[in-house]
Amino acid sequence: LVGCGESNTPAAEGDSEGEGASSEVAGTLVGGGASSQEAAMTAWTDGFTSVAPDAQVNYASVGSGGGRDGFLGGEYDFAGSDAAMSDEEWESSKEICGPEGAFHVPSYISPVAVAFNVEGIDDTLNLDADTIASIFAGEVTSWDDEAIAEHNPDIELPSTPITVVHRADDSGTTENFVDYLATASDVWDYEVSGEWPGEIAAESAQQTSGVVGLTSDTDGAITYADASQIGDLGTVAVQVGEEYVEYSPEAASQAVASSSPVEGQASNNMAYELDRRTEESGAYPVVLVSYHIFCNEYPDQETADLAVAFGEYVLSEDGQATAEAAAGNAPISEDLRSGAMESLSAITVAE
Amino acid sequence: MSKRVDAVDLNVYYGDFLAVEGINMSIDARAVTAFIGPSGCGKTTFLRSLNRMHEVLPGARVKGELLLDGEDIYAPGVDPVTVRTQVGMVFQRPNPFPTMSLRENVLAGYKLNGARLSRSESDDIVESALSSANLWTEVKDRLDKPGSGLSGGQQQRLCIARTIAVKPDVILMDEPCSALDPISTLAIEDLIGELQRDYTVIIVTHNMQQAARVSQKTAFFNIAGTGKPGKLIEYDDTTSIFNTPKEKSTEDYVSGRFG
Amino acid sequence: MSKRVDAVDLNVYYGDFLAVEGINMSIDARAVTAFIGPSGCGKTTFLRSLNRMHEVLPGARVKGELLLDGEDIYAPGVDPVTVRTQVGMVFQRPNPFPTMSLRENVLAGYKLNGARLSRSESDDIVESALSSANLWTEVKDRLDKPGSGLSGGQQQRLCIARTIAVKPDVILMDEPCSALDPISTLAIEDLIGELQRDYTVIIVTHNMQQAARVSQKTAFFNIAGTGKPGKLIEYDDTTSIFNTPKEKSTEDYVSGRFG
Amino acid sequence: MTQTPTPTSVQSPSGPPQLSEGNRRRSSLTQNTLPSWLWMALLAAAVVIGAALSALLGFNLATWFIFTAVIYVASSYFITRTRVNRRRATDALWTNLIYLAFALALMPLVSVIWSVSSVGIQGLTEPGFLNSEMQGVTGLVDEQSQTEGTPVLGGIRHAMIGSLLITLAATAISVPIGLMTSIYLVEYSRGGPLSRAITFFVDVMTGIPSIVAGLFAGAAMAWFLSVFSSVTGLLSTQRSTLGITAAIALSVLMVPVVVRTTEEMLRVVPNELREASYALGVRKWRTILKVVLPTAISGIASGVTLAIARVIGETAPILVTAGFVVNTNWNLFQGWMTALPVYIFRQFQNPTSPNFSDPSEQRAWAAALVLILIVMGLNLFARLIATLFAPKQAGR
Amino acid sequence: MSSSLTQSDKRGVAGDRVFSALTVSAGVLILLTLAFVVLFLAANSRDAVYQEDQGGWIIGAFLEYAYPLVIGTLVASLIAIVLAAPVAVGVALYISHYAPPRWSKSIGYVIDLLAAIPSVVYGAWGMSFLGPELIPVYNWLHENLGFLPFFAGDPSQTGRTIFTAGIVLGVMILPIITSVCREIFIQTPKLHEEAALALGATRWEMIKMSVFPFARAGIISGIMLGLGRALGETMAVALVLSPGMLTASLISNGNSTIPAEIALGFPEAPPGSERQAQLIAIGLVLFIITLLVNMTARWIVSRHKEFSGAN
Ligand SMILES: Nc1ncnc2c1ncn2[C@@H]1O[C@H](COP(=O)(O)OP(=O)(O)OP(=O)(O)O)[C@@H](O)[C@H]1O
Ligand SMILES: Nc1ncnc2c1ncn2[C@@H]1O[C@H](COP(=O)(O)OP(=O)(O)OP(=O)(O)O)[C@@H](O)[C@H]1O
Ligand SMILES: [Mg+2]
Ligand SMILES: [Mg+2]
Ligand SMILES: O=P([O-])([O-])[O-]
Repeated sequence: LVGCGESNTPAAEGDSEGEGASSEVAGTLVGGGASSQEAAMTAWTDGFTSVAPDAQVNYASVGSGGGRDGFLGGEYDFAGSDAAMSDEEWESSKEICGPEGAFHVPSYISPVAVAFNVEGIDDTLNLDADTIASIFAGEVTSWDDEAIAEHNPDIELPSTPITVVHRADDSGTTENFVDYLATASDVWDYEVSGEWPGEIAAESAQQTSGVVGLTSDTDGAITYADASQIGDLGTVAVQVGEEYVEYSPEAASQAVASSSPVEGQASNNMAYELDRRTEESGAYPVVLVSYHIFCNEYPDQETADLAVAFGEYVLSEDGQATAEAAAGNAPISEDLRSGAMESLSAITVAE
Repeated sequence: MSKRVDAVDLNVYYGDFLAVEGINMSIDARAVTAFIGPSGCGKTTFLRSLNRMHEVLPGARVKGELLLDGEDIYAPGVDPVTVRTQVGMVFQRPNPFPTMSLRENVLAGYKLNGARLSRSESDDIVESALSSANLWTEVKDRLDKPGSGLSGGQQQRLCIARTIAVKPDVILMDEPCSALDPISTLAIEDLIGELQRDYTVIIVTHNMQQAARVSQKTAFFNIAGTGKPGKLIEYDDTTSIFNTPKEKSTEDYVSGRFG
Repeated sequence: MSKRVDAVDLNVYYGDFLAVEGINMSIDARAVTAFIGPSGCGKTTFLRSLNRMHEVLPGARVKGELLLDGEDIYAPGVDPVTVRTQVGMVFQRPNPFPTMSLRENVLAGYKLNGARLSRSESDDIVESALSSANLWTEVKDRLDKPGSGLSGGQQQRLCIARTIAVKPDVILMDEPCSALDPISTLAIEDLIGELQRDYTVIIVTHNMQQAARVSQKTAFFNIAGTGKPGKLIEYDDTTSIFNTPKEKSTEDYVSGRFG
Repeated sequence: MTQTPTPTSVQSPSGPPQLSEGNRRRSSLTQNTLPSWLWMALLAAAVVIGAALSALLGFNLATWFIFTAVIYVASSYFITRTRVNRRRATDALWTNLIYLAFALALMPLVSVIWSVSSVGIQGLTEPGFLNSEMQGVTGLVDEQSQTEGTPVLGGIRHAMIGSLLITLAATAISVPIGLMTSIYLVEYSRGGPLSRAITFFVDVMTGIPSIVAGLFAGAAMAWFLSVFSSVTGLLSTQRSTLGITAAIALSVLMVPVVVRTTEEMLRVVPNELREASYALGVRKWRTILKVVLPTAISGIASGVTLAIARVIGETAPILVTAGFVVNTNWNLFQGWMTALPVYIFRQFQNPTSPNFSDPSEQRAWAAALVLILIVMGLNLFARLIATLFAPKQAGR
Repeated sequence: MSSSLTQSDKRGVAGDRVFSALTVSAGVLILLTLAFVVLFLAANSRDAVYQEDQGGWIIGAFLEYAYPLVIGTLVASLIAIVLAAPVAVGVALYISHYAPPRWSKSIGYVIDLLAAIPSVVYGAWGMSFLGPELIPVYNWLHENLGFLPFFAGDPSQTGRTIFTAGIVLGVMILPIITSVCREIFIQTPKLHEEAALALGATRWEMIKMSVFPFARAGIISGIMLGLGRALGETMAVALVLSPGMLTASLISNGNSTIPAEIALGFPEAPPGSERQAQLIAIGLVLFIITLLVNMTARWIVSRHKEFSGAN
């Protein structure tokens, strides 16, 4: 029923069910960006070929910045990014994407887990933003510190020293996590960026797999990572309001739902200004929204069709399920999906 | 196929060091001219300037005129390669090409220039050149072996064969027999005698008897002292030089007991 | 300070190629022995086996005994380095160290012993070695220049100076005068005459007169044909070899017109 | 009694007597010779004492090795020094140190090869590893492999082809340029400003970080394409992410290695060979091609292999210039290409299935093993060429 | 044979001209490429030192950012070169002068294998094998030599230190230096080696007298090549190191190198941002470092030009 072949206003609102739905788009769509999307992207590009047998999607995981750079330079048809474009970037996107510029659609939401490996603590640990910030800032240095114990009266805490493990590469995960620390806690006063604050001496490793690996190998280590990839590590339930919330897809979606969209860019833009201080019950505020960035206007019909078809596939129930199964990503909520589908339908071909 | 060589006010330098000064001489075609003189007096240096090999060394240069059948080889526009195809040279230290077999060494003058030779042509050239240099019988069974596995004298004869194989007009030989036994020396001297019929031959030798035997004219070079340039002291018929030299120093030198 | 050298059934090989076969000879101490013979007959090869330089070439080896004052230098446990400090050598092709100055070249062997020489001591050594080799006056002003900027004959004399500077017991010289003019040749022959008083001297020469002039004993080597090994044909007092040789081939060779 | 000395016996560790300055009289060539069993015994003792000392610190192989080496080297030095003389001791010391250097160099080699092959061989033997691509291999497939033990799917055909094409193109660009430049430096320039500038900047080029080379090549290609299409009106839709762009990036990294190694090799070709050729009336360029280059060919071949080995393992510049795809692309001038190192890196860093990463890791190690084998093959090939042209051995 | 000296074989002359023109153009091409690289770096790094909204030039801030990286880069390369150069020269000598001649080729081949290993693999090896192995060593160094500033800080418990990175770099550049040295050592004229041996030199003395002087320029070239590689190596360092701020201690975590910083930062650097410019600007800084280091090396080589090896 998804007849998005020749028309530049793709039909399929909402429920493109994937199964059996076959699209006639053909050609190669190229994209690049966040490496964290790689596993999901592998599943999507693969799944997409079963929906649109003549189409191919290539994705180079050159990093969010590199992806946006390539996208703005006309190298890629779409970008995958862990961070939303800045306003300047959006301005410059008008060069290649027409007067409306480019826009974001969320491709998935990941809770960022605060994960640890401490012999003797098997359970979830309860912590508040201030304590987490103190730990990562290197001020709390032992697992049996008073600040930790306060939140976990039932747990026998060992005296293992804390080894903080952070991302060595600049990363969207770091940016979101640090943003959380900076907004939700009162003790974190480092600059917020994808780069870990240089003033803090700690261990580090490259990419999510690196920090998770290093943490798993080191007793007393704590890190932050995309929750889908933390394996057997213990995790922290974060204090929101009066309760402690463990990460979960629903909790993450709820945190996004309670946030406000970014203003001032394209009218169909779906980037979010995340509310880290949310007090909403059941929301997990340490989240990262991963976007796909598309043009509002493509130079030719083929690319426009491909972009719409691929974007819709990613957002389809089927696409989200595939990614969840293959890469463990949290699917996005119904509301968000239908909103995003609508945004995609605004894609046109330049005259 | 032979050419006359005339040097006019020739000075030869190594950088700033004047090694040979003010040479004026006229070397006959179809004749053998011998250069004699004490070690370090500039014989090699002068010889190398005759086919523009001197300038190959960094900083080395030549002033004056050097006429090959009346044409200045140092004139602007002269291609040193042309000069060298006409003026061949055998070096003081034998230098066969280590990457080549004996056969290829002899044919080097052709092969390196990209000449296409049929198998029989090249066989002929190799045999005749090696025979002239009195090396054929010694190496004919190992023509495909590397040129560096030869004794000192064999290497020197190989280099002679290589030079005469390309039939230049003028042949320069820097002490060609220094590493040779009497038999080979005899053969080379015979060769020189033959070459002289068609070519201009110039040889440097420390062996007075040899000079006396093979050359028609002899040039005596000398050096006044260390750091001074070498000079041409006397140049005349070989018999005159050895029997009635005009200069005292020539007489002293040739009457030395050795050779 | 001189040593006798005896070869017993000595065979010298290059890989599988037997270059010198069955040498039996006894070389006197404090005497000059000359090796003569046609090019390629194995003189250099045999000479190099006398101080274990031969084995430096890949695949080269020696069979038989070589006794230095009765001790086999090829016996197991003998260190070639010790042999070479006792048996010095001047090569057929002059080989000064190109990166060293003239002065350092002469002192090269001396420095090996780690002897700390005062400036004046080393000056003395350099001067006396270079003077013996008849090179002192030519180079005394440029002792700090590299050894490669010399003429062929100068390089050869430099190598002689370098070898005698360390005062070995036995001195091997492979055609030491081949690139030298008569004056230098005279000087080197004088030097050989002097050395003989204290050392065992063995020289290879193609110059019969030279052999006759400087040596007490002469060994004639010959080769039966190409690919055949070189052999010691006759070994006797120099006067006998040149005047009353026992072998026909010796007579043919020494009566050659040249040298 | 016979003896077949080889160059190694030029200096046997057993030391004969030595002249002291004043007294040059020696009675025997072998006097004071240290018997060869001594060194065996010494080594055995060093091994035992080393083990004991290491055990004191909590035994491990590394300390054992270090103690053994130190004890053996030091004691053989002192024994030679006291029983023979200082020169011989110095010689023995350096001989030991050089052997030690060799042993030291082998250690990381063995360790790395072990790391690679212990997992890699398993991966290499998976069906179709060399022969299939990554098309269709998603996290689900890997999850199945890891949890249910089904064969690990996915292969490196596309990456091997990509790597070979890109590297060949880079070699084809940089070897002629590098070789010609070094010929200019050695044979033509006479130390003028141009040659000094080239020498100098080539040196500087050796230190360009590879990622910078990639960024530069991408930018240069994009610029070139835009200029080209605005001038000719052709190729206006061509993008700069291409195999050939990666080849250019790699060339930037390769050229300095080629220039620098070949320059050194050409410089040691004796001048007398050039002179011999000139004297035969051979033109300079022919002399260079037929005399100088063949004489130096072995070194040049090593240099080129070194350069290839240097770039064939590059990751970042290829990823940013050639992209990353899951299937084979044979065309350097159209579309994206995957190279082996990029493949390896991505498999390590972003496993196809983040939570079931064993199959990815296995593929990565196996691909690394293949890459090593490829470079070895190229190396062997270069050496073959070198020996075909190399100077015939023998001679003094 | 031509009759006149100025009339020469036209094709031959053309061949010479073409060939020499080719060589010059190859050299010029390299210079041009390099000029473009510099231009590219300079043009893209402007924002790192000039920001309108921060009051113009911000060179001070940039230097503040860059100097720890410069030091880290130099330290890692220095460790690599200090470890690798002597071993590499030793191995090259082993192959050229010590190993049984029959085996030496194969042994050279084995060492070349080290060059065949891609840097990603070195990175993975350093990170997963070497680093952990070195932890006890670092602890020991800290306990026993802790009074030295380089061993002062808390020893890393993951082994991912600048010292480990230096060792990995050392292993990586070892085959480069070895290969260049080996080829040169083999070329040492037999004549000169024999000259030394005939004077009664031991093997080591012969090497000192004949081989080293002949190979001097080559050894330095090899080392410079290795150093260039060490300075510019990206991926291995990025994987092995646990980068952080500058510390004097070599065995604690911290320190970073320029290429690693670029590789780790560039993928996420927003297009056109100051961060991106900053990363490209440190690329330029690395360029300048390489320039200075090589100037020094060339200067050392040129001091002995007169006494050169060939002829
Ligand atoms: N490459 C060089 N650089 C500087 N000076 C040199 C060079 N070659 C030779 N000389 C000097 O030039 C002078 C003449 O040398 P040349 O080689 O011409 O002598 P020669 O007459 O051939 O001597 P010999 O008979 O010993 O070969 C000598 O003083 C020598 O030291
Ligand atoms: N490196 C080598 N490899 C193989 N064969 C060699 C080698 N050097 C010399 N030969 C051969 O060994 C034989 C003896 O050579 P040698 O150098 O001893 O002759 P020679 O008597 O010194 O001659 P000359 O008077 O010409 O110097 C010759 O046939 C020669 O070709
Ligand atoms: Mg001369
Ligand atoms: Mg000889
Ligand atoms: O998505 P990342 O940039 O954190 O890998």
